[in-house]
Amino acid sequence: MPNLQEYLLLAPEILLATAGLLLLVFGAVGRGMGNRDSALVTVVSLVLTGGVLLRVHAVLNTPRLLILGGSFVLDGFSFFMKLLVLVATALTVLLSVRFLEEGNYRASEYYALLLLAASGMLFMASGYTLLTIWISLETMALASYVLAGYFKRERRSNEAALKYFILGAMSSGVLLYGISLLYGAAGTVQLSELSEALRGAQGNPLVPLGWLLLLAGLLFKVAAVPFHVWTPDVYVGAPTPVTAWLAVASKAASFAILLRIFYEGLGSLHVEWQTIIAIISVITMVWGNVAALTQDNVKRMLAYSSIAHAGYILIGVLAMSQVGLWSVLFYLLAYTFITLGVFGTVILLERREYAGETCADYAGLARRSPFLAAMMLLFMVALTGIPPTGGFVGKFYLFAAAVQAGWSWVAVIGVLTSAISLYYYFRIVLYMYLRDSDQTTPTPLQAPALVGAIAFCALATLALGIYPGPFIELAKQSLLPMLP
Amino acid sequence: MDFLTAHGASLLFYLFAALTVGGAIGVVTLRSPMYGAISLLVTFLSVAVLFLLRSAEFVGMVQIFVYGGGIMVLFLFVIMLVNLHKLPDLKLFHGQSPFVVALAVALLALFSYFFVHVNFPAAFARPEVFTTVPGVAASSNSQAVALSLFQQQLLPFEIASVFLLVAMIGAVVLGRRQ
Amino acid sequence: MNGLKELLWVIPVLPFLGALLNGFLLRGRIGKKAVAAIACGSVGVAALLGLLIIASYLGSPEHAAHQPFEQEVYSWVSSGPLLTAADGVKNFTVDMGFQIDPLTCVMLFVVTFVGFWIHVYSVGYMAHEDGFQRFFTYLNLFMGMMLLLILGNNYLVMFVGWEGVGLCSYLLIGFYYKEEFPPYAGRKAFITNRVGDFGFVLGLFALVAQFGTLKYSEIFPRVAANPSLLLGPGHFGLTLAGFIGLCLFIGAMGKSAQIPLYVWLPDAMAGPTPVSALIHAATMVTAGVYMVVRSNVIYQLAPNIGMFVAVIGGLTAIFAATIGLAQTDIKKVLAYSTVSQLGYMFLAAGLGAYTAAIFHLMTHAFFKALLFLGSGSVIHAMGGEQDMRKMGGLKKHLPATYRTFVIGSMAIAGVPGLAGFFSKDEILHAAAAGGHWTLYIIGLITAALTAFYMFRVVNLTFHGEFRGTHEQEHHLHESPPSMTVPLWVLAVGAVISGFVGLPVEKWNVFHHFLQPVVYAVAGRTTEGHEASVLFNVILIAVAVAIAILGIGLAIRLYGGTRGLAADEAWERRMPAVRLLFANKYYVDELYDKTVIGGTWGLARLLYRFDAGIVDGLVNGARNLTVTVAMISGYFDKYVVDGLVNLTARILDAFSKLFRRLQTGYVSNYALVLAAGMFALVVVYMVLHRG
Amino acid sequence: MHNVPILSIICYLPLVGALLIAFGMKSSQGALIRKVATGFVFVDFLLSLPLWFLFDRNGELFQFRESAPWIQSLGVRYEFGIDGIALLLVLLTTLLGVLAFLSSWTAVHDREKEYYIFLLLLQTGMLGVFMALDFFLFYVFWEVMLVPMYFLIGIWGGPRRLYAAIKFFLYTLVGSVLMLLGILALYFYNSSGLFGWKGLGNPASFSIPQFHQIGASIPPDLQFWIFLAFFVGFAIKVPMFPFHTWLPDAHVEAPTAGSVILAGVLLKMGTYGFVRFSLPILPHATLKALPWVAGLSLIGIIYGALVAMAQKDMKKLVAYSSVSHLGFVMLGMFALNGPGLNGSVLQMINHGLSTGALFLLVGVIYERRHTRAIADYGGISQVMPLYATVFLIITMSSIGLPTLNGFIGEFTILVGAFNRVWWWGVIAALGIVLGAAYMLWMYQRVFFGPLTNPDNRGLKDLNRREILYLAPLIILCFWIGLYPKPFLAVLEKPVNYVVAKVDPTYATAVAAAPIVPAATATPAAAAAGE
Amino acid sequence: MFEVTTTHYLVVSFLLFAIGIFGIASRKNMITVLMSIELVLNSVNLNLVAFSYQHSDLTGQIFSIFTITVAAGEAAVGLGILIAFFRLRETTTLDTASELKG
Repeated sequence: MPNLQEYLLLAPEILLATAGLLLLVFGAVGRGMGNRDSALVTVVSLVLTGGVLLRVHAVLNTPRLLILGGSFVLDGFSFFMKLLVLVATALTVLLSVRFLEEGNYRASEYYALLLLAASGMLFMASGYTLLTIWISLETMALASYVLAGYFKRERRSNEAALKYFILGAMSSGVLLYGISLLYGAAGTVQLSELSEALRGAQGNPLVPLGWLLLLAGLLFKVAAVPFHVWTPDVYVGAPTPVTAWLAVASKAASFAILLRIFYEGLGSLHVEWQTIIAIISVITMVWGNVAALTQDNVKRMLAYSSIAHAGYILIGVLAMSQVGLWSVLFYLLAYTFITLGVFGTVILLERREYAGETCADYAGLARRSPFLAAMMLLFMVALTGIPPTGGFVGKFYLFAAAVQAGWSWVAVIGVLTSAISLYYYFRIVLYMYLRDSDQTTPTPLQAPALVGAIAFCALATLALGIYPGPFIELAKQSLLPMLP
Repeated sequence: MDFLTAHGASLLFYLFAALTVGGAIGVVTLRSPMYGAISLLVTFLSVAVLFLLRSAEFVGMVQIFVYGGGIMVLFLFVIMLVNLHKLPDLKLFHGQSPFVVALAVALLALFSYFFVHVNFPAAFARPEVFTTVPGVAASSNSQAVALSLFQQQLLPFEIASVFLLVAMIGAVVLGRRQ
Repeated sequence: MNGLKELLWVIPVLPFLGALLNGFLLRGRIGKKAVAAIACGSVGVAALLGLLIIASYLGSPEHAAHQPFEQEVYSWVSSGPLLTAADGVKNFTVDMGFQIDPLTCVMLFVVTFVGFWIHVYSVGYMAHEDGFQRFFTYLNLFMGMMLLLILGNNYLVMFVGWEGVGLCSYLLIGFYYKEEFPPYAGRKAFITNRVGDFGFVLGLFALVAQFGTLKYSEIFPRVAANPSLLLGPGHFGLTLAGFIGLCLFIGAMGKSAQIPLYVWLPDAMAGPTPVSALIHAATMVTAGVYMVVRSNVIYQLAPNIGMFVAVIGGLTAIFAATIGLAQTDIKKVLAYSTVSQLGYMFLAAGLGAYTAAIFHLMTHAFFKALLFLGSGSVIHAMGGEQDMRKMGGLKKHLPATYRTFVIGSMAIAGVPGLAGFFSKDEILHAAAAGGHWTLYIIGLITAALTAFYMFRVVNLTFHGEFRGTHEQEHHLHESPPSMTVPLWVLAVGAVISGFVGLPVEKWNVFHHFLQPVVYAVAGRTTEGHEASVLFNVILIAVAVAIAILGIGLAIRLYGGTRGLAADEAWERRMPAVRLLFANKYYVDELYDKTVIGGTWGLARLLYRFDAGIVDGLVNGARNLTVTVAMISGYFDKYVVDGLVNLTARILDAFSKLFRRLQTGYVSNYALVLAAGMFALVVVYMVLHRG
Repeated sequence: MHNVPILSIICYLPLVGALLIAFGMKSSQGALIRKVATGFVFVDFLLSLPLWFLFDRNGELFQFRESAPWIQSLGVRYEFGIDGIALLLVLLTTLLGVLAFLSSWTAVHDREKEYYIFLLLLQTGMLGVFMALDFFLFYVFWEVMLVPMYFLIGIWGGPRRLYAAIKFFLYTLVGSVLMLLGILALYFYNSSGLFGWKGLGNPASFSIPQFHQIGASIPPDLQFWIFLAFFVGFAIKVPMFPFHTWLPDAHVEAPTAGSVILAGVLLKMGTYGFVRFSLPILPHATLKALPWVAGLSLIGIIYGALVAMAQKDMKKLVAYSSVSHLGFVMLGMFALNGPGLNGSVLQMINHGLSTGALFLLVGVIYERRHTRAIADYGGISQVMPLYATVFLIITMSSIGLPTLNGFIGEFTILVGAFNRVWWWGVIAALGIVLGAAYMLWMYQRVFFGPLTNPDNRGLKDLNRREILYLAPLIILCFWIGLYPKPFLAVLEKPVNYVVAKVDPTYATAVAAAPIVPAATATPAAAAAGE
Repeated sequence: MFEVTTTHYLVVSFLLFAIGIFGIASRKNMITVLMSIELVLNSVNLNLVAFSYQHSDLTGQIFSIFTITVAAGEAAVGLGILIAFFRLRETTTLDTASELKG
């Protein structure tokens, strides 16, 4: 019978889930809660969770603690990931407020789903058996299907949900099939035992088939080519805040389990999966960036850009070294702020009925609202990976990992494609600064929450670029036991 | 007769395996979703039997209840709800289905290439593992499962509750009329 | 007195100061008088100072020891370690340094003296032109550069002056910039010179690569003592000395208008006449000769190149002379004559008669400047008219000009006792004494032709009837004293300057004076074949005869009032004698038919050749370059850049393709997923299962 | 003096100005912004002057050093410091900055606020590049600079500005990102080693002096790759022959100030990169690459000159002349001997002065007539005598006429080149002839001949402000031409240092300058460790 | 030969899996597609149970229970989406949902 202290260590997850539940209840009883109130509650609960999380990791006296029969792990890695998820979700909430008002959909369920999904992500970050990981992944996934289709009266939102659901279910089927095969080969789903068993089970054909299918499922979640097909459509169709959240939180969580499983569970096979991931990463970078070149719809362009960035992050993954791990974490952090900032700006510009999505809508923004233009400029610069922004340091770190690990050729593709990316990122800049628009009405900056979020993201982006030291240190707290 | 007693289990397996696959084929080929649902039910039930044959009584039962009961009913409801009288007059398969068949066959070949290279020792199962619980006399598979579920796999169980909550909300949010 | 030579550096500075004042500080603020004062003053002072310094040098121990007096003003270029062939890695430095030695003395005297008087002359000549101040700015600038050229104690300073005078000639030729032609001529001059300089700098590079220095006193004595330093292999299969000599001479070709780079000089006459006198007769164009003589050590070590120089010189001399015959433009005649005389000098230098070359350089400076200024005075009087066919009989209108011009012509023609006689004779003597009879003959013919065409000019211009328009005739007038005085001064120079180099060995002051400049290279005998007095006398006699012949012929054909008027007069007075003279004249007709006609024909031919082909070649070269330029322009635009844009287009195409693959049908996507899964497995098998 | 972070002050003063303008002023008050911005760069220039006097010609290689930990976990430090080469380039930057700003007063009226903000940012970026002694820091500045330049071309440029801007940006970015990989390889080789190569195990750092020290010990094959990476980055910036096509577009489309800075300073970053990094850090590779680089430079010299000759647009002509001139710079540099290197660095300055001046001059007449087509002019010297004179002087300086700066640079470069491989000198010298040809041809077509075009009759000659910003350039041209000693004296130590590092021939002969001990990286920078 | 080994189960489950994939990718009717998804999940269950028997380890069975749970949840949400879809489009044919593309 597991003792209760161990459950105390789950406090953050539990707190978050409970908050979601309460939100649901209060939203249901009587007139229910207004949009702002629920948003407030959500943010507060997220902040609280963050506090609890910090506390929990403060009381830990060991860098790595395995509890609940080895199904749940507490370490620097999970800690970082959880913080990332919480921050991302909180910012997403801020992004959502105005959007929901315009869409006038019930808010409480929306936030409840966000919170529950977030708790699922927390579990993903800490899950240590394939079972745990998978079930929490499904939690997140299911919530995101619903959120994608949350604006159910919008045909596009519904279509997005449909596509996301069918393809997601299929991919999770594949993933599950892979897990089952691994189980068949190893007879266990617990990662440390798994890696032990696999070291014995060399040459068992179930193993490669298993991790290949598993990998396919995960690549779907992180939107890597060729499993990216859902991304553009879903990103465009889903409500923009949800898109942002998908692009950031769900991607980050998926990368978390990718790293966890492949570094810890399948570390012994790294020679095999590194090459595969290298190929995938190259294809992804090229495809994403090239496809983005001719997109006029900003959200779609951003979708492809997020595909491309998945490719970049994979560079760090395939390095299979601590540096690689840290670089991935740092990059995810920087990428979170940048992407949320971008989508925030998009939301701010978005009129009802999905106006403000094409590049043309950005024409002359520099005159209409210099602030927004400057923000967008900053984020675009960061996405391109030009100093002094977090985007640069992140890419720098990733490529460093690759070069050190001897994957320079992948890094070369990476830098070249990131040069290509300049073209489409700066097309927006070009519209904002170099083109004049017919309409000169200054864009009103109502929605303080949203503006605040954007500003925060901008500051964070700069901070990560100018003084990244502390954040890198934070990333370095996470060490995964892996083979050389 | 002794043949039957000797190989009864095997025969059952072959029978229900056939049913399973047959049902599955029915699902994807039958025009009317109603019939599709029926054959899906066939698959479910025969899979349950296959479970039993691998000494997974509890799972088998769950399979029958949840699938045969819950999910199937859900499907039927929906089918009723959106009564598809104008289904028959549109194409059944997507234009690309030949490719899909080809791909499926290719996958089949590929996977079987892997599978034939595994040599599983003839089932050496120690059935008692599935039925015995330390310290409990006359225990059953259910107890064993329960024990394992509530001790080793408690965490996933909890998470599953969150999952179901999400599913509920989702269904409500999406299904509810404004 | 002795310390005066420390002021050497002041000499070039003075004209620069003048240029600075006229060009910038006082630009447009002062009247013409002041401008003239500044310009002439600066040069005049420089000239005086020059004389004093020469004096002080002659009295100095350096001169006694046959050493140049050197002066480092400041360290100019110090450009770090360099691996030299002669002595390993050393720091390549060049000083802004000056030196004075006999050669410099001569050049200094010539340049400042002639320069000063031409300045004076210009005051009158340019009095009515606008751009007066600009003109004198350029002129002073030129003087400064020229002085740098001759005073420098290393090749780089010489090169500065070298290019500087080029610039000034560019500016002065293009002085009338509002017209089309002068700027063109100026650019032609500059670029042709650049082509020469290209050779020059290559020579310098080779020297640096060898010695890591460009200082005369660090190169010549060493080489003279140890010739092997330059006898190593150079490039183009020449010895090092050969290569360097050739490169330097290419530079000289450009600057001193030798075949094939002489084409710019005739065009250069587009500039104001004083410019032609100063730059394109007296000073700049002789820089090449100066440089060759200065580098005599190198040429002594490369006899084959020396001979090449001599041959080019000889060819140029005769070639230009024959062309001179056919000119009707008075300045063109002088221009070709200049080319021809320069050829003479190179002939001498190439044969190792360095002192002779310089001697001729000096005398030529006097009489050619004189002639140009005279022609300038004529043109001035004619209101800009340069065509001799429109002149004639100017003698009575311009007495002073006439007299001085005749003196100049006699001098260049080599009339005994005048400057040209001695210098030319020395050159011919060198050729003959060296046994180079072909060159000697060429020299003789040139001499004859020179005498002939000069007196043709004299006659056509000053004698006979005036053939110009009436209003021209009306305001024909002698030039102001500011112009005639210089004429007289130079005339005096043209008469006496020859006596410093009497043809008798031991009285040849000039020769002995310059001798220290010509290094005695170890293991080589310099010029000075001992020749018997008789031999010398014969040579002189021949030369004189040639000169007289030419002059006589000219007077015969153009003399008097050339034409029927004279004949009729004769017939009325004494018909009997007429036959006699007529018979005599058959000879003349014979001459006319054969010699003259032939020469004329040749002359015309050659002129056409020059105007058409050689010049054409040069222009052709330019056109070619421009075409090549155009082509590379297109290449850049469409190929180099095209590749870049092509890449862009390819990416674009792919992007569109990818978009089309995103069909929007879930089923397709599902298929893609499945296929992706399949592909993943296949790739894995390919990679790891063989 | 060394306790005052003078370099940082100089570097960030423009940034401060930019912030001040960005947040303190309204777009409407253009005049004020103009004055404030110019004031800032002018003060910056004044501040940079003391460097010239305080710089100890015989002191250690890098002076005015500032050092502070920045990203400890990566061993990145905030390191500033300049040697003679950087000193000259910094001064050039601050000077040209002032002139560029002055020249913009009348040229730019549209969106002045942004214009001056970007110009100031650019200034900071450029200064940072020359001052940085930490490779990471260097790279940051190197890239930061691109953005403002992009806007300067893209917003205030000519008709095809959008194309030119993105082309400029893309080209340089491609180059620099590849360079980044080279930097990383160096970094890991110095510290923990990278796949296939065992590292030296030094504390992880990006310190440039540190890299200089380990340079010789880098295995040749690794050197080759790093050199390649650097080469692409720098060669595009220079630009060398096949990579030059961004230059004409950028130059032609950019506003005057942009062109001035582009030609005057930005191009120097490529050459500076070579002399600061490629040569001393990768001697083996440099020697191996010698013929190729020299070949490209020679092609660049001739090719640039020929193409320039074919141009009908003054600015384009000057742009291509830059290709030719920078060919000289590269050639001299890769002559790898004293004269070559000295000349090449000096020529960087000269090119900055003369080409900068040329662009200013073209800008002057462009403001009056709004055309740059040579054909539209002719006989200008009749209406603008002073302008003509100045233009002539600059032309002469650009075609390397003695007593002007261009000559010193070109001559020494040629001496060096000839000394390395004699026919390099021969071909390059041909370039000089061509240079005279196209420059004088343009000069004649613009200034001489009859004043045909009636529009040109009313042209005003230079006004006070224009004289003010042209005068210093002319003075400098003469100064360097007549008395280059002070500049060469500043260069002596660094040049000898580089020469000694890269070419063993000179290593013995030249007493290599004392290498400043690399900044001690913090232990935390075991970073790249495992 | 009659002996039923894990391989047999693998084969069956894989057939199921393949058929499921086929159904998802080639049926136009959304309901059928949802059913096919269930097929895939069932195939996984077969694997799990078979392997758990193979290893005499309960985890497989537990896992399959979770799978069933998840299947139920997904079915619920999926059908929810379907209903919303039907409300918007009055059909359950997938191809009608192709506004988002390119």
